[in-house]
Amino acid sequence: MQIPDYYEFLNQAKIISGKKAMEHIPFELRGYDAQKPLVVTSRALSESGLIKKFIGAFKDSAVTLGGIFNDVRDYAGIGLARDAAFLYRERGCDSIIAVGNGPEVDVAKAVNILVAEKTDDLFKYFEGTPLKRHLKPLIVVPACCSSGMEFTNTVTVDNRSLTSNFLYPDLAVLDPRMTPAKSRDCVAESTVIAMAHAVGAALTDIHSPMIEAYAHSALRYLGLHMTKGLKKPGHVETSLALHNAYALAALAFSNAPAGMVHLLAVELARATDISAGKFMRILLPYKMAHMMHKKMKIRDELFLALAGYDEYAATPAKDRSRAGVERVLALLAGLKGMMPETMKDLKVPKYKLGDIAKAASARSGKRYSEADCKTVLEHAWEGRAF
Amino acid sequence: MQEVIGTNNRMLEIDLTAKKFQVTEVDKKDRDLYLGGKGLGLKLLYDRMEPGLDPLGPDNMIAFTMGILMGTGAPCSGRFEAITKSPLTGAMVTGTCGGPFGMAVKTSGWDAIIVKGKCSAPTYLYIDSKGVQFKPAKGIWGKDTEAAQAALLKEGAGAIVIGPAGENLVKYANIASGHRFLGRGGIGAVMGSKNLKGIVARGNEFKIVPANKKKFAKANKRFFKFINKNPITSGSYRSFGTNANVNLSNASGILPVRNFTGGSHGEAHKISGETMAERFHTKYDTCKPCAILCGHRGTINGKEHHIPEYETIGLMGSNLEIFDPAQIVEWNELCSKYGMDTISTGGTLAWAMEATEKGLIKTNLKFGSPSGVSEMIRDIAYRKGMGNDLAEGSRAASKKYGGEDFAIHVKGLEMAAYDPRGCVGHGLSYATANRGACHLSSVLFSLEAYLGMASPYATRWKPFMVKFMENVLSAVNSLHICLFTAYAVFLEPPLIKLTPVPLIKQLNQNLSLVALNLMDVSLWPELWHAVLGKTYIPYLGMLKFIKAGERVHVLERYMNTREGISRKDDTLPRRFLTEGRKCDQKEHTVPLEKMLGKYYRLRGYDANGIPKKRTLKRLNIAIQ
Amino acid sequence: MNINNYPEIKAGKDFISKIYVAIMLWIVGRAIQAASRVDKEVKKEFAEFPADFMMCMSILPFGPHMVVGKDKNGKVKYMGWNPQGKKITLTMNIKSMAAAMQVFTFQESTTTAFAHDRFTVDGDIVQGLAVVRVLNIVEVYLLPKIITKLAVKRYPKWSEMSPLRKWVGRIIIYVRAFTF
Amino acid sequence: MAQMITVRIKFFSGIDKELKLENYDPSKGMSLSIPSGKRLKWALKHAGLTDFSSYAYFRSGERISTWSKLKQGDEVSCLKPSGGG
Repeated sequence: MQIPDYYEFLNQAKIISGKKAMEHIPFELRGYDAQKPLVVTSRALSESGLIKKFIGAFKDSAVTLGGIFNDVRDYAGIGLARDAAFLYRERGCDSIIAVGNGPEVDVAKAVNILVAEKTDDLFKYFEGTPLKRHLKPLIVVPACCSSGMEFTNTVTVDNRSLTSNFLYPDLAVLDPRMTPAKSRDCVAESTVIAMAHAVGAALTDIHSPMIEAYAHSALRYLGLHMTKGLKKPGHVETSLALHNAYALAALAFSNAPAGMVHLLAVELARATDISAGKFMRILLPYKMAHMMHKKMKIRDELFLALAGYDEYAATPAKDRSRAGVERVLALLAGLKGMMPETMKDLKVPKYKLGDIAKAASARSGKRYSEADCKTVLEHAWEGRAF
Repeated sequence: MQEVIGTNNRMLEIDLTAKKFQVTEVDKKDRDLYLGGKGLGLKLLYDRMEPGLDPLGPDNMIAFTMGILMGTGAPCSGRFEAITKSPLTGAMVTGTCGGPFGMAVKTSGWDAIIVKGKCSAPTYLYIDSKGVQFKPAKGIWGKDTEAAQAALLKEGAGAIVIGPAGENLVKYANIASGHRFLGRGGIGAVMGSKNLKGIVARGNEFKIVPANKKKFAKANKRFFKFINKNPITSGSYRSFGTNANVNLSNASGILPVRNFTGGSHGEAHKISGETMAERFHTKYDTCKPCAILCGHRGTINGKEHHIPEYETIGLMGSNLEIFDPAQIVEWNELCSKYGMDTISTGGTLAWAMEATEKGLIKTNLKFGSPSGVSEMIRDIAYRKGMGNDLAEGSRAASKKYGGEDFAIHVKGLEMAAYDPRGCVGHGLSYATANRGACHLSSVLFSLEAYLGMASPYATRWKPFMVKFMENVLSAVNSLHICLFTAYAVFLEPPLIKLTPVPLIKQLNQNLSLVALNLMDVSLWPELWHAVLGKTYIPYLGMLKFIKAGERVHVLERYMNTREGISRKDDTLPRRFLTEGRKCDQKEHTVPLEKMLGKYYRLRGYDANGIPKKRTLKRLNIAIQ
Repeated sequence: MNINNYPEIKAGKDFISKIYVAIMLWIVGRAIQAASRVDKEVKKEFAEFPADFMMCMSILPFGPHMVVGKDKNGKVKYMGWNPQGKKITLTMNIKSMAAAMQVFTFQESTTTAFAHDRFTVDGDIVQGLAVVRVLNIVEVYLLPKIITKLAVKRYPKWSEMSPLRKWVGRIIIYVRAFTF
Repeated sequence: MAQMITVRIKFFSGIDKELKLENYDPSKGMSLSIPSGKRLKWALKHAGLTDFSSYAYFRSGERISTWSKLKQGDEVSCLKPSGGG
């Protein structure tokens, strides 16, 4: 472990994980002296019966649910946030519970800003006015899959994102009744996103033991449980372990600068309406191959996390970084058949790669040069090795 | 004046980069399988273009096809087709236009023109029976469509030109020919990207004579009789033009109001065809030749203007909550001069107004007030300020600024002026139409909402009806003949004429398979076989004609899936899947998922919407 | 936006668990009172508590309660189920009805329940741990071995609690607990 | 005497000219008071229309036929059918 240079790390969220975790929400709400939460969830979840289980967890408690806003689909728009905020004010709620992943949590965070700051213009915070004080209590209950952004301090509404330390959820509840996934694709996508975030955090240039610790345990959980989770998406214990990995990866990712894989995947997803997870699965191997090609240092901890101590001790020191990369590729190979390997399979038109690279490198604040982004994209497009 | 019997199958392939052209022959098998017009154009591009290329790059090609009915005297046969890969949707787009250019090219002896490559400097093409001349367009580059058109028409009978919008690669720029337009999908931008200002054809060098004159005359006479008897083509269209639909859409609650939130509006009658006919004492101003005469011209505060079509009135009028016809005529004039598709412009402006209302973007556009609209149209055409983003279309603009849930488009093409929540079958047709949210893919809203021949909210037989109508209309677009003749051909044969409408509705509701197959659409194939001199077998000929339509539709779908289109794109804007219309207490939404799976099975697509190998083989489409 | 599409939802009631937990609390309360007379280890534990010791175990937020404490002359008594009007020195709350069910259906032993944060203790933690030890012993007496093995961290071997003492104690406690 | 209900009928596509209605306001239409339970056909005859079959009738967004019953406060639009496009 090197001597840590300057770093900052914040994890605002209290995490409750395990059997009957949701039943603790009323107690935690008493801690924030809130008794009437607004629940934001998606139409699919409320139809799948998970919301019935969620409501059952409030039996014999002093909590009345101010309303179940279940209009969120797969896009977080300002219209939805305004409707939910109107419901929040109408019912006089005092806290927000987001049940689900990605868009639901984004709408919940947007509602939190609207009601806490008592405003209707959300986008002035996106254009510079800072969030100054703590918002209303926000509880996140992930379900089935995860977009990796639930626990982070970023909110993405109408394709615009805002990062602020007041946007961390106050409480994250991982309950084995909610975590089992319905389909293998959804597990594949969530694990790939977590893997990309964790590897991105582990290999960042700034060295921080905190990020190291989170990324390490995220990778260890993924290494142990990913293959089983893909075979049996409904398996309760594995899905709970994987959800812990998603949480760890998200927290490591939100404290580290965004990796190139994440930036490119978000831009590609916006240009082609295909989910970002699929692009991360395609781009990750080529990003690492690109780093090896440019002789950038890949820390041995990657191999240590994925392989475990005895294998780590058995391999000679100079091969450990390459072995780490191979172990990641081996894990990704487990996704054969579930996710396309090259962008050609996804039929992404080649002429669009130019401006995607430009947008991604601009968003990374020039940490990644446009040329690097373009080369990784081109290699990923044709599936050509370095 | 030489004579052409039937069709001479001559084609011009123009390479703009090398400034060379080549005369080739239309393959007999293609003519038989794909008829002409839209079908032939798609097949020509299918053989020459490989997928994944940049629509605004030099490798993209435009195919102009004339169809075999043109010049023969058949009713409403003055329209030509253009096919290319659309910069707006990234998929194939086919458009039709009734301007004089088609007739001029056909009477110059050409059945189809294919343009590829890119000119180094702005040029325009001069076409006559001998071939093509490349002429510098420095003088007319930057001019609006009317001025450019006037300059080109000195050299030939018909011309197409692009306006400043096409030159600035506005994604929904259109092509003008006379006062008619090749509107949708941004074909003008493709010509702009090739530095091609326009094409003029000398015309009047050949006379087109049908091979079997006697049979052709008989069928033609029956066609004219049907058109002049049908209440729609001879009644409401001839007197009020397509704007006869404004009151009908308003009454049936499918008129787009305030970016498709409301279905009807109290003041809608102010912009209806009837009011405009009275106020502007309209005269005919149509494609030539036309038997229906639906286009109109009127004097508006002293000057002669073309009366806008229903789509323009819907999208730039009620959709922006503007109910002053003179104002809409002015905007329609602006869009025509700059060469921009009024449907996409109206849809994008409506999105911009709602985005401003919700704080996503800063513009002075507001629903109900015309302030700032003309300036914004100019900014879009010259890509200035916010106009530069709006010129990319409402999909790209909503991706950049957010508001995707109220960007009303499918696959990037802005939606036409019919709210699918009032005719759910047409909602399915919007989702599965090959070029995007197009109302002409299967004109189901007229069966469901206008004519009451199917119940608007039922979903049971709708996938079958959409497929049947898509096949027939694709075949009609491959003749080519104007789609409005469909009302005469469908509704006039004795079988349909005599059964009362409610009975047809019950039939369509429960036995749609039987009802639709009883439709006698033999008039079109009869004309086709008469012109080419082939023998027409009464019932089998019609089935072969409809199968050709299916082949054309599935080929276009197959070409689109190679560009990445799949089930994820066959959807509707979230507004139609989640919210009800303001004018509808029961708040109906479009139950798309219930119909899409069945539609794919009927079409022979797999679960992801890709045509199966078996289907392609059955329709003998060669797999590349 | 029609807010009646999103109705307010009151918290449901789960009567069966409530009654079951109330009965278990009553039995354990009475058993503690009986054990404090019969078992010398329990007597030793209670001896160290101050004179005004009054413990209340309840399920949040308004679940059943159990009050046990020393009365005027220092004897441990089960003070009924209503904490009002009594000066409580030690409160042990179980966070939710579901957590209580976990403990009282022996899916989690009391010590694992503590480790899983099911309890909150207001007052002197030493007394709290002593009460847990008392609970373990009482459970050994009350329940057959196969169940108690789940509930207790380590089932006492014969050397610590001879079978004679266990059976005699068990009979007396049952008699005392269920006779008023 | 049967209980009277008021119904409003709006005529479009030039029908009001054919019926030679004076100062007809298209946005408000023509209001009739007819006995309740009467069908649309009766009301149209009352308004002076003769041949019913060639027109389309709409009530609150849905197409109705000439023999459907009228209720209090109904607003029926009556116009010539058209195609679309």
